[in-house]
Parts: sequence; C-alpha cells; structure tokens
Amino acid sequence: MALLDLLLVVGIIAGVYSLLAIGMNIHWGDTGLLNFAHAAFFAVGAYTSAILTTPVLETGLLAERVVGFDLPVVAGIAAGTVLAAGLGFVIATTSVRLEGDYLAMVTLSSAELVRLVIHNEAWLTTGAQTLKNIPRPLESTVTTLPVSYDLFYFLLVWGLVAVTYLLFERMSSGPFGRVLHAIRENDDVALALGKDVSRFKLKSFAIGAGVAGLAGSLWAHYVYAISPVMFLPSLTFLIWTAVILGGAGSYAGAILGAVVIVVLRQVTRFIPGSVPFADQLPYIRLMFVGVVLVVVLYYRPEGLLGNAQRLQAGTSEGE
Amino acid sequence: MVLDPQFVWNGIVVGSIISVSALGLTLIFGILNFINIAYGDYMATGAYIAFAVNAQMGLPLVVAIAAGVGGMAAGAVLVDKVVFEHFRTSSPVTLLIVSIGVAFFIRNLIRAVWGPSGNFYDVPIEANPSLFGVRYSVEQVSIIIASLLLLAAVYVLLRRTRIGIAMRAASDDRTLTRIRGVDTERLVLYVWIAGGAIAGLGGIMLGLDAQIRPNMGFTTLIPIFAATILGGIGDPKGAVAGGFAIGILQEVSVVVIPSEYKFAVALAALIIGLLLRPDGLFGEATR
Amino acid sequence: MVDGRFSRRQVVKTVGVGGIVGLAGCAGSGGSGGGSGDGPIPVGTLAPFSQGLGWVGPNAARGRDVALQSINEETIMGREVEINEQDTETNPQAAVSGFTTLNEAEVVAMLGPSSSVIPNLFQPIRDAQLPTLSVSAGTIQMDDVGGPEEYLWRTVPSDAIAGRAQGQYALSQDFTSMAVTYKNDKGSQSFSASVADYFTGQGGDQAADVPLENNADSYRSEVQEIIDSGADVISMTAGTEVSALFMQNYIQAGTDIPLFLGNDVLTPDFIERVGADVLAESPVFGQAPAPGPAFDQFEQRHRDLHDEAPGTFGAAGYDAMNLIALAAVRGGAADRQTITQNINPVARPDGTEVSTFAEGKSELEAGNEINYQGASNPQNFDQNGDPVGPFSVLEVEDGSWVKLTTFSADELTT
Amino acid sequence: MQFEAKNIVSGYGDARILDGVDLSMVDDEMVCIIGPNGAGKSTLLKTIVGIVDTWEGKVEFAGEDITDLPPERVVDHGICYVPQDDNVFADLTIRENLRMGAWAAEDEAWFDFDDRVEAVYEQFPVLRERLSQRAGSLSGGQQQMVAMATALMLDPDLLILDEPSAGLAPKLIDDVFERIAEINDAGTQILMVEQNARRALRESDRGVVLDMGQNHIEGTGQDLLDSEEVTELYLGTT
Repeated sequence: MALLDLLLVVGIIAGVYSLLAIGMNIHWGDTGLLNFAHAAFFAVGAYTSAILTTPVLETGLLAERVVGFDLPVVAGIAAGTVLAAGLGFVIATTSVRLEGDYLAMVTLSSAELVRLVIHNEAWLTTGAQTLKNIPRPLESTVTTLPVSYDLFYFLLVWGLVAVTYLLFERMSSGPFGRVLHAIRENDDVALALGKDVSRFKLKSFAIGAGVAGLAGSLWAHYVYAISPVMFLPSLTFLIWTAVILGGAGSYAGAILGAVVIVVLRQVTRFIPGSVPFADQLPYIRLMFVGVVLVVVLYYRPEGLLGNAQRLQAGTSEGE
Repeated sequence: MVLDPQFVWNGIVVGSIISVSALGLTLIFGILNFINIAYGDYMATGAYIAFAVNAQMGLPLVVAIAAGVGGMAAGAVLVDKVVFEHFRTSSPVTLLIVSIGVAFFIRNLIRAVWGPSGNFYDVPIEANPSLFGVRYSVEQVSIIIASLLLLAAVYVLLRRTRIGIAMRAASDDRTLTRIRGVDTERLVLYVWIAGGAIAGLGGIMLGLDAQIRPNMGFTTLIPIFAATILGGIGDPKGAVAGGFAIGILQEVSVVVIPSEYKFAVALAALIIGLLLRPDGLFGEATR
Repeated sequence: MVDGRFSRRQVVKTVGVGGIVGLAGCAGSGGSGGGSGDGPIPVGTLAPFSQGLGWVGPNAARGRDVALQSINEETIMGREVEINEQDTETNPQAAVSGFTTLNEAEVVAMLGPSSSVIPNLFQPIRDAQLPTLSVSAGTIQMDDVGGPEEYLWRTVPSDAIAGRAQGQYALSQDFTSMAVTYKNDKGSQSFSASVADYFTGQGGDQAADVPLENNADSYRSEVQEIIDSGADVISMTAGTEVSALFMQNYIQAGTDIPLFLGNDVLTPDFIERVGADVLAESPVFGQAPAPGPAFDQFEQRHRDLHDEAPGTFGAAGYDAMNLIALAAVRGGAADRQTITQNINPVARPDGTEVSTFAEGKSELEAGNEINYQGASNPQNFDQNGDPVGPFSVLEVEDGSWVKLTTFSADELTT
Repeated sequence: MQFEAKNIVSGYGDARILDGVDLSMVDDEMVCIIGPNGAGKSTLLKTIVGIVDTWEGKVEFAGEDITDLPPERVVDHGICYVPQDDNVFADLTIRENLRMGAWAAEDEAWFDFDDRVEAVYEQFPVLRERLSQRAGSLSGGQQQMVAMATALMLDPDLLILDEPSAGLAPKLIDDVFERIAEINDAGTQILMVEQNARRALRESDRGVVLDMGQNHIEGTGQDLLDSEEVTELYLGTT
C-alpha cells in the first residue's frame, strides 16, 4: 500500500509538471516564444487560488495577511487560471515584439519581480511566511469513499492533463496552431499571410500562462501550504529541460519530458547513503540535468518525440 | 530624506563590480552573439579558484587573484571547446538554452566541490577608515582602481590594437571579418580568454566586497544584464556606463523604497531598458 | 567538504553492519516493515541537504550520528537503527516526495524538517501517524501545533522564548530604542518579530525594521540605514551566511551600537568566519538555550567522531535521535505508536536525570522512569511538543561564546 | 594570372543554386557576369571566395587549388572580395576599416601600412579627410568607395566585386566604374557581377551570361552587347 501511495504522490507531481510543460510547449514549441516567467505563472495560480479559498485565519505575530475570501476551491482554481493568463497577457503586451533572447531576459526579470512582490507584500500573500491551511477539494466527500485521497487527486490531475492535452493537440493542428507555427518559423511569413502576429503571440502567451496557473492552483490545493521559495527561476529551467527533452512542438513529448524529469528525481532518492559522493548527490543530480539539456540539444535537438523538420525550420538561422 | 553620501560611495563600489562584469559579458556577446546565462557561474568559478588558492592553500591574495583570473580564462576556453564550439552555427536562442545547461552544471559542480554555504577570502575584517563621513575599505579602493585600470585597458585593446579592432569588426559583421582574412575562430578563442578572465576578476571583486557563494554570479546576473542592456548590448562603453548607473541607483534606492525591493531596481531597469531603448544608452543598434 | 565525507563514512559503517543483520533476520518478514521483526529499525531524516538551507541537514545529521554511534553499540532490544535520509531542499515538492519516500520505507520515526516546509507536512504526518521531531524549526508558526496527538515535537525552542531572552537582556541594559534587522525569510522574520514584540511590549521603541535580502552583495546600505535611524541597540537575525556578511559590513562601518545576533550563529564556526578578535572587541551579544548538562560530553564526542565542533542544530539532532531511541526502549517496541506515546514520558521532569542513551537504557531496564537532559537543552516538552528551558545571554571572549547571564524557564514563559 | 573554375555546383541547405558553372580568366582581364535575378551570380562569387561551400567542382588560381578554402584563407592567395551589401564595418572608423583590409599582410615585412594607405587615398581622395569618421555615417556611394579601398589595401591580384553600382546615383555610378577601370589598368584582374549590365559589359574585356545556375553565353563585352539574344533576354530595353 505504501508503495502505491508513493507512486500516487510522484504521479501527482508529474501531472502538475506535465501541465506546466504543456503551457511551455505552446509558447516555445508552437509559437517559438522564449518564456522564462513560467515559475511566476505557476505562483500566481497557486497564490490566487490559495488567497481566494482560505479565510484570514492566522493569528499571532506573523499574521499580517488581511485578505482572504474562503470561497469554494473551484472558484479558486478558475480564478488562478484566469489571473495567470492575465499576467501572461500583460507581460506579453509589453515585450512580445522583442527578439527571442531579449524576450527571455524580460520574462525572467518579470518573474523575479512577481516573486519579489509575493515575498514582500505580506498583507496579501503572508510574504515569506507559509500561506497554510489551504483546503483540499472535496476532502470530506472523498474520505467517505473507499479510495484514498491521493488516488482521487491523482485521477483529478491526470484527468485535467488529458483534457488539456486533447484540447491543445486539437488547437495545435487547427487553423490557430498553423498560424502559430508560421510565426514560429518566421514572423514575416505570418505577416505576409495577413495575420496580426502580435495578437496571436499574445493569445499564445496568455493561454500557456493560464495552463501554468491551473497547475499552480492544483498544486496549492494538494500541498496544504505554499511559500515564495517554491517559485525560483530553477523551476522554469527544469520545465524547459522537460520540454526540450520531450521534444519541442510535441504535447505528448512535453508530458513525457515532465514525467521523465520527475521520475528521475524520485529514483535518485532510493540511492543508498553508502555510494561514493552521496553527500554531493543533490548537486550531481542537477549537474546531470545540465548535461542532459546540452546533450539532447546536440544529438537530438528535436527531443524524444519532436518533429525534426519543423524544428529545423524554426531554430536554425544560419549565418 | 537626506541622501547619505555613504550610499553613493557604496553604489560606486557595486557599480565598479557590475561594470567590469558587464564588460566581459558584452565582449562575449559581441562576437558570439548569444546571451550566455553561464557567465555568472564563470564569475563564481573565478572567485572559488582564488578562494582555494588564498584561503585553502594559504597563498597570498595577489597569487590567488592571478590564479582565479587565469584559471577562469582557461575554463572559458575549455567550456567552449567541450560545448559551445559544437553549436557555432546554432541560433542565439538555442545557444542561450545550451548555456542554461552549462550554468546548471558549473553551479552545482561548485556546490559539490566547495559546499553550498558562503565563504570569505583571508582578509581581516576591521572598522574602515572614514573620509568626509564616508567609510571606505582598502579592498573597495582597490576594486575601484582595478576596475578603472581594466576599463582603460579594454578601451585601449579595442581601439588601438589590431586584435581589438578585429574583435569590434567581428562583432559588427562576422562574415565580412572573415572575408578580410581574419580567422574568426581564433578571435573567438581570444574573446573567451578575455571574457573568462574578466568574469573571473569580476567574481573575485564580488567575493572580496561581499561573500563567495556558489550562486553569487547567478544572482548578480540580472544587474549585470540590466547594465549591459541599458548600455546597449555588445557596446563596451555602454556596459560601463550602465554598470555604474545600476550600481548607484540600487544602493541609493534604499532611501526612497523599502530595502527589500532594492533588487527590483535592476529588474525594472532591465525591463524598461529593453522595452524603451533596445539599442542602449548610446543608441546605435547592434541588431 | 572533508567534514561531510567523514560523517558519511560513519553512517555507511553502521548501515553496513545493520544491513547484514537485517538480511539474516528479515528473510521471512516480507512487507511487515520496520516496526516489528529483528532487522534494523528504520528511522528517517527529512531535512534540507541542498539549496539555500543545505547546511541545516548535514549539521543535524552529524549530531544525530553521535547519538547513533552509541545507540547501535547498546542496541534497542538487540536491534540497530538504520537511517534513511531524504532531502527537502526548501521546496514542498521535494518535501512531500521525500516524506512519502520515508513513509514507504516504513520508518518508525523521523527527525523532522525545517520551518520552510513543515506546514506542508502537518497533515501528512498526522495521516501517517509518524512521530516527527523537528530539529531546526523555531518558527512561532509552530507554537500552537504539536504534541503526541499530532505526532509532532521539536527539539529546538520556539523563537518566542529566545526572543524574550534577547528582549529582556536589552531592557536590562537600559536600551530604549531598537532597530530590528533580519534575513527576509520565514525563520528569521519569526524570530525578529518575537524580539520586537517583546521589546516594544515592555515599553521600548522600535527605531527601524530592515529586512536583509538573501543573496545580496552587501548590506552596507542597510547598515547605514540602521545607523541613521538613531537606534541604541540592534537585533539582527539570520543564518550563518547572511549574518557573516552583515557582521562584516557592521564592523567595517565602525559603529559602536550594540548588536544582538540570532540563535543560529552562536557557533565556533561563526566566530572562525568573522574573526575572534573583532567579535570580542565589538559589542556583540547572542542568546542560546542554556545547554543541558550533556552538551560538553556531546561536543567532545562530536569532535572525536567528526573532527570538528558541532554546528548549529547538531545538538538538536543528537537529542532527537536519543529521544526516539529511548522512547522505543521504554515502550518495548520500535513502532510508530509506541514511540509516539513514549516521547513525553522519557523527558518527564520527575524521572531520573539521564543525558546519554546508555544511561537512559540502563535506568529504563532497571524499571526506573527517566528524564532525558539533552545536549541542546533539557528537553522538557509543553503540551504542544515544544521544549521549554532556560536561556543564556552570551558574548565572545578568547574565541568562544561565554555566558554573561542566564534567564530561567520561568522568567521566559511568564 | 590564370583563374579557373570548373563545373561548380553549390547552394544553400537543400537548394541547388549553381549547377555546373565554368569560368576562366587570364592576366589583367576584367570579366563581368550578368544574368537575371536568381541566376546564381552572387552565389558564384560567394562560392569562389569560400563563403558558400562548393559541393562539386574545382577552383584554381595561379596554379593553386583554392576550392575548399575558408574565406580567411582565400585572401592569402591574393584574392579580395567586396560583397554587395554590408561591405563596410559600420561601427569602425574609415582608418580602422582600412586596417581590417590590411589584416592579412600587416605582419609581413614587405608591407607598409602608411604607404599603402597613401596609395589608396590617391585612388579615393574623398576618404582622406574623413579618416576618423564612422563608416556607418557615410553615404552609400562613399561606403562603396571605402569597401573598394579596403579590398585594395592588400594590392590583390584578383578583385571580386558584387554589384559595385547597386543603389548608387547615376553620377556616382560613373565614378565607381571609372575607379574600377583604373584599378584594372593598374594591373589587377577584376571579376564582377553587375545589374547595370550594359555599362558593365562596355567596360569589361569579357562577359559571361549566367542563367538557371549554368553558363549560357560567353564572349567579349562588345560581342555580347551586339548579340540580339543577349539584348533581348538579358539586357532589356534600357
């Protein structure tokens, strides 16, 4: 039983990461936008949902939060998704015209700015302190059923992954997706087709950010408590690795990449303390992530499930 | 609100460090034409090599600085040979992502070798002398002098020497530079040597003024990028001006905004800088 | 680092021996787990071993291994303890999967996590009924949580108590205006808020409130801001890294405003980092739980085992391991319920005072109740599983922290 | 000197642009390549100087094989090339541009930079007073002068020009062709691609018509100008 519990928990984390990767894939895989603000969208989803669904309960010296609504979880998740999409839209309106690597720097800075605000505006977010007692959806109902809550949540998360996957797959192969692909390959081509490139980029950015916000909400309602240290840039980089590993442009690849990353992290937990360099293990693991990123980009730039031809059209500029 | 001149002095010190670091970054960008996220980790590597020589092996600081600067110059070349060289024809975006992988690797290698917590060089901590109400330390004065010397040296290199002119030419138009008979791969080598050495020096300065930490470079990367971008990426003169602007703004900002938002100064400068003046303070578009 | 490898070798040795015993005894027991059988008793350590708080886990683990050494010599009813370490980083995702991994490994008790992730685990700990002793979470967010019903204790005192010790001493020195400055994170905010609350509650003024951003290059401007605020005493709370940099900038500023440090840095290591002479010359104070009678022998054994003095939370790790082991001995079984029910009894004030596992085991086997007197503090728990005990105010003299005065537990809790 | 390109095949990516081009030149000749847009004229020049890889075929100059040399090595064989666009370093001063032109020889004992600059000024007197001006701040015609002056710094045996008159005002076009003729008279072989075909053929010793990546017609400049087919298909009615 305990092993099943572990598998479910790892599965839930992998599901949340998959949603993040799906959101990143519409930006990078479909549209060719470099989004380095994913951790911020994740954070906005988590915090919006948490603030909306908790009352102002905290007492004591560190209880600085004065905002809380105690709304149903569903409202929180919906609002988290929408607000994250809104943030994506705002960031994109200012910067979507910038060239790829400049966009990366603006989005990275924006994400850090968001984190700084969350960290310091305690009246809204509890600041550096943990925002705790976040309710789990349907907890009282599920406990009356003969299934564990983790199983329920696992099914909920993966159900949403499946729905999102189908939606995005359909969108990507439909007319909207074709315009995004045209933009990814060359702004000018899309322009020549009479498409308002900026507007499509904005939509893409907002949609992907919304999915990341959904992931954030789901995660907040699972772990009971959130704090700003969960949303460092390294999370964004990890999702990048997942998307590139899985294959930019492929939603199945994005999910696969996320699952591989989460499972790899979990597997290394079983390495006994007796192996050489065990103390350095956490660092060696991250070094390995770096190596994977470079090696994949060199030997298999299209990733595990990506489409090599499309990739070539999108990213190699030549001299 | 009274502006304590101490804040300005602090800003000049921080600005010197940012300027030097931004200079190395912009040199590399000029020729390689991609944003190297691992640059901050090059700085940290330089600082740690010097730490190993100074605090762990007990050799004098001067020797340690030479080792850190030289070691990182060699390190930058090594990273190029192992990684970046294989991506020479890739797009700037691919290279940026590759550099994230390199950054992950280097930063965690440092943690694995030297541990995750901070260290200091073997320099005594004592009350600083003060002049006109401003406290200064020997290290700070050395940092400012060293950065001015370096900035002058790089200026001379880029304006007066043949290699320097070729570097500027290559950052302007790589193909035309080859047509003129320049082996740009060799130039790239020189740029990694110079950029790596400057990164190492910037890291050591930062370690001297602050603390040696595995992520010291990564966390300084945003102010450095802000300086580079504010000054016009690829433009050394702009990088220096941007560096001092960011450094002073950041330190003086505590008078007007809560100190927990000090870091936001660089973030905001970067965002606004990119949005309003993508070509930099001095305005000549490099892209 | 050399020290890390050294401690690891020790664990490897004990695990190795235990493993062989386990193989021999465990053949038939299948999945019944660590709670029964003759194999090694699995105990978890869930702590930050990497990222920002990456120093906490190793420090506590080294202290734990000192206890482990004698526990595995004496054995718990013939069985050794086998440690399973999981890293929480500072991230709930890592904490949750680390916790589930330990739960899956059927550990019977856990040396618990830091304040950064503990709120994520309140409920999972209750669900798993896994007795957990946090070795580093001082946060006042935990003041009203814990005790046997919630399977949760901590072996470090609440910041509220430490804050009072600092505030009382400051007031007794006739300081009236305090600037508080703290690393802008959860733990330091908690400590700092306790100090300020007590100080202003007793009639003092708060002159400034200056957060110290993590990863800053210098705190010179922050130091200057504090000096400019006109405070006559500074309360500074942060971990070793931020404290060391702040101290450097404070000393360089040449100010003579007295400075109180937080709990986490009252270590020989910190003196070494900042410099013994300069700390002795500056008006710098700190406060720490008045160490239990066991501290000196713990420190010596720590030096013998690891070749270095204990770091912050080392003694707390030692105490937590001893409490778990003694609880199992007292209850006569190494399972979660038994340990949960016996933590408070082995630390009860009316028992015979013991300060090592060997002493405690022989007293328990002789049928006597015991009162474990820890290395980090006496480890007497209140109803929320928080230790209460006396606090000392310290200053640096000749390269070590020496006691100036001590406040009794009564003075601090009333 | 003998220049010989045989059966050149090359292109970009998967696109085959040149499909077996032959070209030869002898001492002091000025040869002009004309042809419609997309015929591969510029690609031929880029292939010769090594910017575009040669897929098949062979290029020889003065008896040496230069087929697979990178651009920076082609210069060593006395061949200098002036691209059509982006042919000066905009951020560099004129003097610095000239120094870049002299790069390949600056360390050689026989080479005297100042002498060479003097010589170039005599051909392009307008440059003299603008020495420390940024090349990017010059007019299009002046930039073309700088580009040619830079290419002449090494006193090349073969000068390759890609559309030297593109985008220039008519008066300046005369000026440019005058310079080109002078350079040729001074003993430098010239290979150029020109859009302004009539004018170029008039100045040239020989002309080559390139179409669909292959040689089409070849002859002296005058022959081609007189040819009805050439006039009709490639020179238009201008």
